[in-house]
Amino acid sequence: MGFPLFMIEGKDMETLAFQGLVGLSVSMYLWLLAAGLTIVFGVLGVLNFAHGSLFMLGAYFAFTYYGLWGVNFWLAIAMSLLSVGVVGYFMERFFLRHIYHMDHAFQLLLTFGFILIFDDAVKMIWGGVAKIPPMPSFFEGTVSVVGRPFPVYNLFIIGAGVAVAIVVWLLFEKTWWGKMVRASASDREMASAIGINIPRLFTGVFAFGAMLAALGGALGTPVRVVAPGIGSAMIIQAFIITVIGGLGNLKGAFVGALIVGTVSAYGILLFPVFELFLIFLIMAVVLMVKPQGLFGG
Amino acid sequence: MKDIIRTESLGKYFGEMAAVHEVNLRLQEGLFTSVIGPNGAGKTTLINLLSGYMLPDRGKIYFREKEITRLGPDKRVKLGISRSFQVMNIFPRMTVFQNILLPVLSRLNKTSSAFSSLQSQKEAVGEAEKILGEVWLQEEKDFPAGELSHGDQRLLELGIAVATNPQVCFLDEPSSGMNPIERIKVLELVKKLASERKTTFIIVEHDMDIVFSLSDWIVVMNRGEVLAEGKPGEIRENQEVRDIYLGEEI
Amino acid sequence: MKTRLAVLILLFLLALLPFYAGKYALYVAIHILLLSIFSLGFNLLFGYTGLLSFGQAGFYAVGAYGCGKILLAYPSLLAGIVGGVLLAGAVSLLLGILCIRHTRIYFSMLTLSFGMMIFSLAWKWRDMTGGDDGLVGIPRAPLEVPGLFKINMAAMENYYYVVLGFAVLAIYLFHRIIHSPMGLAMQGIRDSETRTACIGISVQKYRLVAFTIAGLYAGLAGALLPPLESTVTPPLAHWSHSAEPVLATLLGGIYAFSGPIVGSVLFYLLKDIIVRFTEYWLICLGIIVVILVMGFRGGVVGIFVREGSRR
Amino acid sequence: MREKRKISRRAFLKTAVAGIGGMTLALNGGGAAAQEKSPAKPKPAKKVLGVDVIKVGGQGVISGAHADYGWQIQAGATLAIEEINAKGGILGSKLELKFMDEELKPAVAVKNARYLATDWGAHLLFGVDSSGSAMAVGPILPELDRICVFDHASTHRLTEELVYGKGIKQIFRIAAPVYQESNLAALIFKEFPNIKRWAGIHCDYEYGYSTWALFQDTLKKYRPDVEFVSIAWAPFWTMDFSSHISAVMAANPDAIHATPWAGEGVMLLRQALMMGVFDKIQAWFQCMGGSVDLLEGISNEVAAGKFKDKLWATARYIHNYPDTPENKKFVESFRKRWNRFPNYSAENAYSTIYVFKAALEKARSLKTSDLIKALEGLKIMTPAGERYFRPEDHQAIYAVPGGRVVKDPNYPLPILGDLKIFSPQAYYRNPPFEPLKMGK
Repeated sequence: MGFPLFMIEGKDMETLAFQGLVGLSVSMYLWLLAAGLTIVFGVLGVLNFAHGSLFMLGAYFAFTYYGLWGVNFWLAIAMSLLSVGVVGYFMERFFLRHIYHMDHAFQLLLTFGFILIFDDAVKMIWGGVAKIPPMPSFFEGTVSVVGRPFPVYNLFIIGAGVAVAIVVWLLFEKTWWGKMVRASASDREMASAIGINIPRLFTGVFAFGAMLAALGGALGTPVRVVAPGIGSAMIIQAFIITVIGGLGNLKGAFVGALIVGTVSAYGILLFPVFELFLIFLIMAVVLMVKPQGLFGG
Repeated sequence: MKDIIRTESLGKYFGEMAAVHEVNLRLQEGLFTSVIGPNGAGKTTLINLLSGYMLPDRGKIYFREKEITRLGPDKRVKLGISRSFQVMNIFPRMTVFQNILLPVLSRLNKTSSAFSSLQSQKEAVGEAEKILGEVWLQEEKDFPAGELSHGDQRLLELGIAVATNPQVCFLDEPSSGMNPIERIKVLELVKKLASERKTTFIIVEHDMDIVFSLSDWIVVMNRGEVLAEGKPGEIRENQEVRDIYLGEEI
Repeated sequence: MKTRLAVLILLFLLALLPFYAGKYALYVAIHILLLSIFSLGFNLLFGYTGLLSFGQAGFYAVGAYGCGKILLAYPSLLAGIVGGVLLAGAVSLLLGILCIRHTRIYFSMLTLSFGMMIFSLAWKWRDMTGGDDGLVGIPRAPLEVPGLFKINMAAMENYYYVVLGFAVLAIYLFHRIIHSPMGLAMQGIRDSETRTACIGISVQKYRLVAFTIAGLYAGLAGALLPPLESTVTPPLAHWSHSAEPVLATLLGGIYAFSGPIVGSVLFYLLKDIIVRFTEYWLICLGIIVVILVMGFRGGVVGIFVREGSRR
Repeated sequence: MREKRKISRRAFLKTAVAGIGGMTLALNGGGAAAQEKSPAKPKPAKKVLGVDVIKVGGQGVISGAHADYGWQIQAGATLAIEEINAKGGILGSKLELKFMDEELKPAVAVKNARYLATDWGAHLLFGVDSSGSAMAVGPILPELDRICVFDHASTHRLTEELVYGKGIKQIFRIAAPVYQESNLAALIFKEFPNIKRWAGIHCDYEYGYSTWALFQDTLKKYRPDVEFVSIAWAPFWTMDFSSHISAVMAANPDAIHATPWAGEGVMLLRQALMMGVFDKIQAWFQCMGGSVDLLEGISNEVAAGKFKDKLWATARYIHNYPDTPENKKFVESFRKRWNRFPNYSAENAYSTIYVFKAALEKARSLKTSDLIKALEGLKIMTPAGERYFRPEDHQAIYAVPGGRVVKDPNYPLPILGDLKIFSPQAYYRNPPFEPLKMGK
């Protein structure tokens, strides 16, 4: 009773299409995580290993506000974004700011240290037992896609992903703040020369990235459990996405998320045995062929 | 005299901007040559191309009539081409002595020996000591290079460049960031090394007085192209050169 | 001279360990020696060549699985260990060719993904690796050279001496390498890649050599594990295991020869002791890492010694 | 070179010394500890067992998404020890517990076992959540010369390969292994003629593989007509199951057999609800679904009847079965002590301590060999019912039912109703064992 490596046979178009849609929702969720990571790297030049931990914090805060204090769901999300934004502010202001000049290795290590700290910190505050937040009623129910039930929630996630993509694009392309950020990203000396307050700007950018991570964590709470370590479980995927797309490149991250989400969705359907392996393989191959990532360099 | 370096319509382009364009050079062995020109004239790019630090988009490079256009920097060093950098580029965490020892070991093809101690490399150690002397750094030999004064780091940079015992050596602003007295000292040292070591130096330098007093041959670049070349006298008389340097007293 | 004396004292104390230390202490000592070998190899890449690898656990696992498979098939300690090391060396050479073209973050990410590929292989290739249950019941085979000698390894004391022997050998060779011309070339690459290329040294060649040696050391540490634990499981290849030599080395100091060794001692004892008092040992470790990166990149050795703290 | 050498000399000297310091200090510490705490040489005392305190070393996962299991083990064992000590201990010796986190990492479990046995001086070992950890700890028990009662890890290989096959007699298991999730499920669902198409959503590791394989083998025996139409494997730490669910639903199964446990089980079931799975299928068998943390996690959904009584589950013990005084007393005192319901891992640990008690009183000695003799063939009444330690493979035999997950007014959290009870012999694998084939 072994399972064939490749199980395309007997998979009709509807099935493939539906799986694709599911994959899309997975992708969009991953994109929420990858976006902040990418922005922070693109502007500050720091690959934030602890980005997943900020995602986890977002989930914990959302759980506390919505699940424990019974705050309105949307308000709870907003509050958790702010809370994590503040955490991000302190992280940048008192730690990262002092290591921009350092070798990438040390930046990676510092943020790695924060993973260890955050994972245990939440365990101290919320306990080691997984928390199970209630599901807001308006997320229940399904819509029929190619004759199969597709969850409203997953539709919402797809919407949220697209919305974030648009907001981020507008923010960086159309606003004065965005222009300043891009200027400083491309040339710090020049930017500070024309009077941009780089340190404050960077703190802002990092806090913004942290809030994006928190958004992912918070929006996950209705269907996921909240437990220590969910962050470090996500971060590797986020890394793969950003590296595939080209570190620091938002378009790349978006495409990377689409690739990873879709591949894992179809992988489960078609290559049940090697799905885990597949994603790392893709990343390695991309790096081999295009060292700077699909959109990088 | 015969060419040591020759280029055919050499070109390097960054998007629209032509950093180096249609450069046909003949650098003759034994001539102390300076490359001058206003900022952004393409001097550093030219050196990067000739030393293999960058690969050209167009054209060919010959070393003693052997084509080296696509050769990597390490291969070119083996042929006898060496360089120094405008932005300080030494081994900051190694001692001054090791900074010199490494290129010497490289020239003697000893760097692949994994288990012999450095002290046991008698020949290399001897040579390194000698070079340290030539660049006036004996006292500082055991300092970590990163802790040297700017001037001494410049000397070290020079030392590293000559330690591979090159036939032709490109120096990119060897005296940048130094006061006038130091400059003269360094450039006279270069001149001395040139005569003692039978090395052909090609230097990029801003201080016109020094350039015109030291050089046997001067190449003037502007906007990526060679504007003029010739003996100091000829260049001084050249109207175009005067125009691009207008104001400055040549 | 003084150095020699200190080393001799250290060796003497280690050689007599079984006579004054308890069973568990001996077990801990073996693990510390393994971590030291693992970290030394890692630091040849990081501290001496400037490449931060997050995939060393992959090679550690290759060494461990290799040794385990051999011992299960043919119970001879030497065969197992040597086989494991060679296998790890071969794999690291192969992957090295693909990795050394990259530097900085891209190198770290590529090694991370290769390490995780090995992890998922260990997890999925169950006929070969036994899946997540791993290879079970690996014998601590006798140390024998057919026709020459045969020493029983049942007692952990005996195995301790085998590990100690390999560790001392590995550390000695490492000392030779980093003080050799090749070692200097690697440090050159770390300090300035461009400069090294422009004095006629092939950067990629020595990166590859460093990568392979690091793989061999990881493989040795890994190959020495199965006879001790009698089990090999996939988590050995997981990136979180790759982080251990990173932390140990950072703790000890990346610019000093002895950094990774001191770091391994501290790291292991620190964890072992903190764990007994609190389940929150990670946060302590995290704080230590942050402090080290912010203030003491030379690590503990660097604090002791001026040389270490040089940037 | 000279100056430089001096520097690095000093570097090496100091650090070397530091090294020795650290090493010897710690090792001596450990050594001393080992000497005085070594249970090998009993202190001169008139105690039957020769010691004032019997040291019990346990471990389980008390961190991460599965932390509740370790907590439950700890809670159950602690309760039993408090009860026993209150009654004057075992043969006059009190019990002392030390509990460690195995982090679901075999290497850590082995290290803990070694620490507990050789440094802390444990006389008896128990615990371990993950199969990998169990398979790693088992083989070193002879070297440690300790028995270990495994009360959660469920791989059949532990007893069939290591005890029955390799003859490692120090291993005992008090918890029902994967038979519970596979064979029992098969016995229940052979009675449902309309359920012909089965799909699986399983853990992408040994537990999932063997459960799914065994389930198929057994069900096929009784029901040649059933098909196994699709399978999705979920790696550890899967948090978004939507791809898995849609992948298996694509084959229009009548029922689904699933292993993801603890927090992952909760996520799987909630996401299945979201994707309208329970409108389409006739039944869902959630292995270990009778576990308290899972029941708590889906309590609201059960109360709201969202699963349409199609959710079936089992566990290695369920707080509402059997209806015996032992069980009532256990559940009550557990709730009084911890103000929560006991999980199967809690009952297993609680009973483990009482198994130790029975064995010690029978053997009147702490020697491993005596304890093994005492335990083989031991019959003992526990909250989960009477357990019998099969001499061949040291597996405890006892009956645990499966049933529908339902809400009961008498309980704050869901229970298993409509219980299907079989004699253990019916669904346990019995010696001689031949290894089971797992294509995957």
